[in-house]
Amino acid sequence: MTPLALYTAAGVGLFAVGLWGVVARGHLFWKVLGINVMGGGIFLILLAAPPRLDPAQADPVPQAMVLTGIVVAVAATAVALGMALRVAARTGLPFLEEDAGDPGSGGGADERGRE
Amino acid sequence: MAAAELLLALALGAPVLLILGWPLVRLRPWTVRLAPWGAAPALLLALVYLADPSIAPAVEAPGVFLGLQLSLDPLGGALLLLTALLWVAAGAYAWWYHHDDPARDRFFGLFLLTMAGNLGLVLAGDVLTFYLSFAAMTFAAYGLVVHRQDDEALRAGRVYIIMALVGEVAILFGLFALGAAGGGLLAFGPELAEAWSRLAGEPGVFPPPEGLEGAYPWVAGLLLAGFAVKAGLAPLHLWLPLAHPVAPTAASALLSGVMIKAGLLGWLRMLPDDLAVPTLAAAVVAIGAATAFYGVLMGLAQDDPKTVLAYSSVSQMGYMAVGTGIILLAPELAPLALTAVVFYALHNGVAKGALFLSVGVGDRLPGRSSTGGDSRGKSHRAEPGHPRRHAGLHRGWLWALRLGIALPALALAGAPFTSGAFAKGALKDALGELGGTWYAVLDPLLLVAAVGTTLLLARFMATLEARIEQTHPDPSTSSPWGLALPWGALVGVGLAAPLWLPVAFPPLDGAAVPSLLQDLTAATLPVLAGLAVAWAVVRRPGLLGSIRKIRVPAGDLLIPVEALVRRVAVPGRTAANQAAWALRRGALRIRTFAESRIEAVARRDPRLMRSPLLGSLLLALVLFLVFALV
Amino acid sequence: MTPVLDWEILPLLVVLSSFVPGVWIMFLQEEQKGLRTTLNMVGAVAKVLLVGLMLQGVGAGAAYEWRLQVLPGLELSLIGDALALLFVTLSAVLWLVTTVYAIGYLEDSPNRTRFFSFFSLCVTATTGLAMAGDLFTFVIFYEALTWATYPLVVHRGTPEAIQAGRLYLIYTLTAGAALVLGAVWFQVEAGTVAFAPGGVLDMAAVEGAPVRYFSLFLVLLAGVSVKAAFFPVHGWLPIAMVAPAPVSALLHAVAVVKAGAFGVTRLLHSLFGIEVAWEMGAAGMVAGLAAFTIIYGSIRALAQDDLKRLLAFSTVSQLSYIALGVAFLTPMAQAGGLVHLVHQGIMKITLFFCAGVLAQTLEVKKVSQMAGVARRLPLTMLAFSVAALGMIGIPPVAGFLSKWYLGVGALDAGAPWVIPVLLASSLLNAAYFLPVIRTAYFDEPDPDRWTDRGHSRRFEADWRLVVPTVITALLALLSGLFGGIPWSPLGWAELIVDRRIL
Amino acid sequence: MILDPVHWTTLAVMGPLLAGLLAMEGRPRAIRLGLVLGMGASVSATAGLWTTVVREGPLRHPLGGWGMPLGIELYADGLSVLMLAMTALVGSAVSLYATAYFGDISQRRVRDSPAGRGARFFAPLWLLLWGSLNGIYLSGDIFNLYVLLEIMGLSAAAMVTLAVTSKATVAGMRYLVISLVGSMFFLLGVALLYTVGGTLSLERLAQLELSGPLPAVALALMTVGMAAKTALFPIHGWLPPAHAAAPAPASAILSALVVKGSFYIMLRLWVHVFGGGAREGLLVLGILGATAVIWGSIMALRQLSLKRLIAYSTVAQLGYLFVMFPLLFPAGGGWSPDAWSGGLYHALSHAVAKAAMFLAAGSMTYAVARDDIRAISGIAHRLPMTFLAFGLGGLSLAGIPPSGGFVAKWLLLRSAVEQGGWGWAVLITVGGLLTLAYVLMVLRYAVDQTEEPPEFRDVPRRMEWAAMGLAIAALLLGIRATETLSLLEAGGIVPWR
Repeated sequence: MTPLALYTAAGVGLFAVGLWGVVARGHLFWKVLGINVMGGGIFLILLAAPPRLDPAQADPVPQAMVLTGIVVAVAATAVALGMALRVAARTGLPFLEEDAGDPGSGGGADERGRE
Repeated sequence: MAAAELLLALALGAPVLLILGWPLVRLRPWTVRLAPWGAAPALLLALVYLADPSIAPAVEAPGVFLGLQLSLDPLGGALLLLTALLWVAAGAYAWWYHHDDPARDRFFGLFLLTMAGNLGLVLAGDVLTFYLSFAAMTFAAYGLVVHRQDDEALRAGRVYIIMALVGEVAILFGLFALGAAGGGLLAFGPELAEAWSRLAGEPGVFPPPEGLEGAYPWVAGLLLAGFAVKAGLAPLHLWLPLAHPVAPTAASALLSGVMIKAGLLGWLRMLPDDLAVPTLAAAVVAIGAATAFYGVLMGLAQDDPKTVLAYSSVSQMGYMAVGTGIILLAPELAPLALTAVVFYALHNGVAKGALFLSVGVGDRLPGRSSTGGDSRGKSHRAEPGHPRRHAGLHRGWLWALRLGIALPALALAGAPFTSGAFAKGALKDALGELGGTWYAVLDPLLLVAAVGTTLLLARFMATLEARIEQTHPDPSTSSPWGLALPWGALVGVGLAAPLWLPVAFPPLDGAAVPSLLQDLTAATLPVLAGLAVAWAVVRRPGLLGSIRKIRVPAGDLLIPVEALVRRVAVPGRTAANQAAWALRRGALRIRTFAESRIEAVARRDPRLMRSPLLGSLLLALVLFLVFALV
Repeated sequence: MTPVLDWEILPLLVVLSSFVPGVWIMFLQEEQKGLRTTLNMVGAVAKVLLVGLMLQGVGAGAAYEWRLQVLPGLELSLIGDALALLFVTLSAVLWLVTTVYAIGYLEDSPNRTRFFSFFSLCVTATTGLAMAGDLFTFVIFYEALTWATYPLVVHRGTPEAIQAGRLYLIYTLTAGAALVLGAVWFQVEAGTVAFAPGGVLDMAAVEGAPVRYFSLFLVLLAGVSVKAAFFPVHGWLPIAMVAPAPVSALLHAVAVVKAGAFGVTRLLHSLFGIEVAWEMGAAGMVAGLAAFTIIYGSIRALAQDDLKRLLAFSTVSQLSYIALGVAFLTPMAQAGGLVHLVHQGIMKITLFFCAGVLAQTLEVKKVSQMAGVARRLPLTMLAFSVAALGMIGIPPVAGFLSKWYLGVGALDAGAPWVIPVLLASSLLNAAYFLPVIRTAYFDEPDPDRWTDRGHSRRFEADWRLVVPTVITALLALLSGLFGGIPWSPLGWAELIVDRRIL
Repeated sequence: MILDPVHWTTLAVMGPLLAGLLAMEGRPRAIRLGLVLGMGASVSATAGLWTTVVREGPLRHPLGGWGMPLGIELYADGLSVLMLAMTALVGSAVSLYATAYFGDISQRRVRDSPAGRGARFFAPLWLLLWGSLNGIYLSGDIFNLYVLLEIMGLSAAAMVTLAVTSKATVAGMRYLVISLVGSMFFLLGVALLYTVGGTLSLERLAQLELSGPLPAVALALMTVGMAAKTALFPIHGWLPPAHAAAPAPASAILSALVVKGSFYIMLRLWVHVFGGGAREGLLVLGILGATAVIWGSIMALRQLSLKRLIAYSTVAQLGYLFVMFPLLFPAGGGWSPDAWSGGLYHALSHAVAKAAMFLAAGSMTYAVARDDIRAISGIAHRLPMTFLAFGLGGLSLAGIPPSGGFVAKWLLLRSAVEQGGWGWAVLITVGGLLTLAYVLMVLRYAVDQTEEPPEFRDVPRRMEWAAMGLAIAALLLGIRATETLSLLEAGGIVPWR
């Protein structure tokens, strides 16, 4: 198993775990965390990218990408956490599902029936 | 433009121009005042033409309508004379008759329109002008028929207009076919004849136009039937006995005197000289004869004098149909038969007009100058022929009326030395020339019908007497000179008819003018026989038993027809309504169902927002795409 | 004779002559009555004058054409040829009289600014559509017409009006969608959407794929037939009767339904070509459909008591005469169909004007209330009678000429089955129009059923209502009476057929 | 050197970003200046690029002089310029509108109110978003796209929450989560592509003509990520609440522009990089788009909230953009220029019309202080111009002639008919009718005069005119399309593969 395959498999695994965290868990913190885990998985794949010019030298592009990605991820996490706090403050609960929870509430579907 | 042409244009133009003033409030009084004289130029034209038929005026106005053509030929000239004469007489009559009528303005407006149509169709030089005028006359006359505006008049009007429409439609069908065969507009004469021959086609030489193969008998038949409605040929006469009695007297006179002759003119103008369908021609003769008979029978069973007269018209038109049929059946007899028919038309028109006008005179007979005897008169009213009858009426007027009725009545009956004998003789000649079975069957039949005619006119006099009796508890005080003069003039013209008839329609080549003295007995006998029967009925009531009490409602066959229509129309409409509702309900049900389905699905939309579902959707989509892409 | 003006921009000016006032009025205040009326009248008169110039020019042999490219291969093009002018003249003249009528009719009612604005836009769309030089332009104005008329249909704002407007939109918009689809398809098949005399399709191509071309025809026909009120899709027309009388008049005589009928003409003649259309059976189908609609509309009209509904069903029937005529190959039938475009217009607008006078002056809306109204409104009922008799086809009113040309032309074309249809329709027309005339003239007046709103000194009603009515009635009479002269509608229709620009 | 046309690209990206920084300062004057500068930069850069691209064809700008593989390259072709122009046009109108919508924040009362928050933060966020959008359109490599996508996503989500309701907060949060997940999918795709192709340049990737399972997986991941951001059915659920809850100018931006950003990336990938991919993949997109057209319209018909209705309409209209995919590459091979022009023209006219509608809807809800169709009854008489703007926008959306939507529909239809794609043709037609249905539903309430709205606030003229201007633009797009469409052809239609 080449390192690339290994890293890729691990990265995809992490990505999947992260995705699971985002979609399966209602708590917003989990969601934010999940997104970060997804990002981590991707960075793992990038790190193992094959050298392009000189087989002995790592390709600098993926490294740069990972670095940039981390910066972006931090920023996104900050924004997301800030907004999650605001959600908690406004609705009293750090969840999204309550809004969209039961079918027939929250959506426009039943507005006619309700009003 | 020569003077004759100018006069020709004016003959039709006068009523038309007068009509134009009618809608304008300022001009209307003038229009109405001049309306009775609208036909005067036409009368003048007729006289001028008769004085010198060689002028043969013709006017063409290509821009007007689809190309208006007016012209005069001997046939037209003769009928123009009758038409103009009757319109002038009836106009003058109507002026007095409707003097105090609140709807007078409307009457004269329609009067003018009808007049324009009637004159137009006589003067028409082409098919469409004829049709235009014919239609104008037909529809304007509706207004005259329903003038009284009561239920009876409206019913009569309804029957009139429905039948007239059916007739128009039949005529129009024929015209379409002729137009298509002849390439558009057709002038009477050679152009029309050519259209007919193209329609007939000629085996091996040239086929009829595409789509019109075999249309010839239909076209001829529909034209015949269409004009037969106007002419009142049984069984298409249904409107006639209804419309004539309810129309104002002057209008009845015109309807019976000239307008129904438009049907006759239509036959003569439109149909080909040699109808290639002998059965049809034979049918015309047969139906004509039957109508002559039928009209008499039905007329005898009437109580209203105008209805009696109307049936008499039906019967008389039967004679003219026989003449027309002879022309169609045997083209070589055309000169003779045409003379007979035209004579018949002219004589009948004048006489019938005079008779109708007499009814109005009877309605307005003045009272006696000395009063008294009122109560006595009333007590004896029930007895027919009682000397005290009509007490309270001016005796002189009464007898003048009786005389004025007797003269045209005798003419109609065909008494010797009258125009009737003249016309009948001509017809008999034509029939004789035709010979064969036709002559053998028809001659005696018509003889019997002539007896009937006399009887019918006797019946008319009797019913008129009764009417005068009924409508005059309080006779008017003024003398009806305004009515009597035009009426008298017509009676006079009718009396003189034997003199002017040959001038009005110089017999065509090969036709001998029948002598007045020809066949004196044949003319006298039916009249005498009829009078005898009439006398018997009046004097010996038991003789005919209950037959003389038989009454047929005016319009005879119309009654079952109306019942039938009612029986079909009502359920038909109900069924159609029900079907429409069922369809609507079905559509609604489908719509409700579809809406509820969509609603049920759409309610699930917010679920797509829920995270677990969203996650699986994302993954499924990726897998799907990968699958699709690889 | 040379054209007085041969500006290429003339067709555009004709369109703008109502567009500019329309848009301008939209921004006026309700109380700016004087300016509004002035704009209306100036626009209407200018349009008539411009059209007159074009008529003269086309009569002298000129052709007007204005183009603006929208896309490569698609352009807005306005052409002023004889056929376009037949329709444009009709709309320009009738717009003028209807404007006068509408000013009188809507006296003191609310929302007049909106009304007159869309009124002008409606005519703009109609003239644009009439002069459209290709299907693309036609589609644009066809749809614009829908939107310009909708506010007029719902003008009253009552729930009934809104419902009617809804139905109107459902019908016309669906049809519009079909028309767009068909137009695109046509472009793909034929490579062009330009109208051309004799059509743009190649007979051989059509014969190669008859089913495809027939489907194409059906889609396009579906697009135009809704406005032409052919049988299964006529339902909107009687319901749209809730609109004020001038709107109904315009809708029925000039704008919407005529757009449909004109569309059928263009479809058969300028796109497919009538020979091709016959060959593929499309023209025969149109003729059959039209014939059925003629009878159907008349039968439905029989049962109506509401005067405007009666007139609406009558329109359904009469309109199909146009399609019937132009579907045939013979010049006479085509001239008959084309001229009915004008004849039906002037007769039907008269009838609607009369209905409006009755409603406005006496609040009479039903036939059963009309007993004796002729005594109160003699001129109006005279006009009504003239127009109604014309509808029945009684000479010398214009309607007869159409019928005569149609009948003879159809026989020429070897289609005798048309004759019974024409005649039955005449009978049915008589069956529903004559009772109206009878009751107006010969029944005893029942003033309890009227609410007389008084009248002006000189006329039986507001002169702005009576004068247009009389004018259109006269037009109907005169164009029949003088059908033989070259400048009559019939003469012009024959010119179109003779010049082979159909 | 500094006058080199390539610097228009720099200006387009950096101008709004810097202006955003300026606006962040918070004082009214800074906000106004920022907006003016950002607008000016975008508009002038767009104009400059337009003329350049038309004259000289596609433009490349290696930033700092370093080209691929390591450097960042900006790239402008007809498509980019069209998107820039769309953004500039809509953005300018919305900016104008926003200055009135959020009130004059120099007034103390306004500044302290919750709405004042919106007034302070709208301009910086919007300028940031504008810069990132312009960047996306000009970006020449996929990683850059990711970064700009993130900027776009973050600022867009934040804009939703400018409305202080809990609904808006929750909707914004959900939007953010979806957006981030979408970005992650995209980034995973980028990583995979790089491992396979060893380059980030769109152009270079295209030249590699990648095939095989791994690029397919990468494309699928990127597509799904972008589809989530573009709210393609069935991942559209987040859009209606977010767009409906946002303040009106933000809704206009989100619906008209933001979704187009991710759509643009998808288009580039499918058309330019993968040259159509596989027919089946295109069909999947097309079918999802078709479903979106129907579904979104039906949902729009069921809404009682005005803005929610418009938001669902966005879902439906975006469907057309996906229907474009299978049409672009006809079954028999080849390329359909009609679908290309039509689809992009639809994107353009949708942006203009939808923005007009949202702005008009904003004015209406502003006037009656409620977002309810029934509450706007009779508004046509109070705000005739706004009503007209809404109507014209709606009709353009539905493809009623003469409007931009009509031209777009005509071209799309022509493409469908040419290929014998009758299903697509019928869908486009029916979709137009459904659009009319919900637009008319609103108009009907607006003209209803049976009940007067209880409270009514005067609407600043600037708001009315901004909406009207866009509506008129939507109309004009239909009268003259030649120039815009010829722009798309500048330098060849499919330049790379």
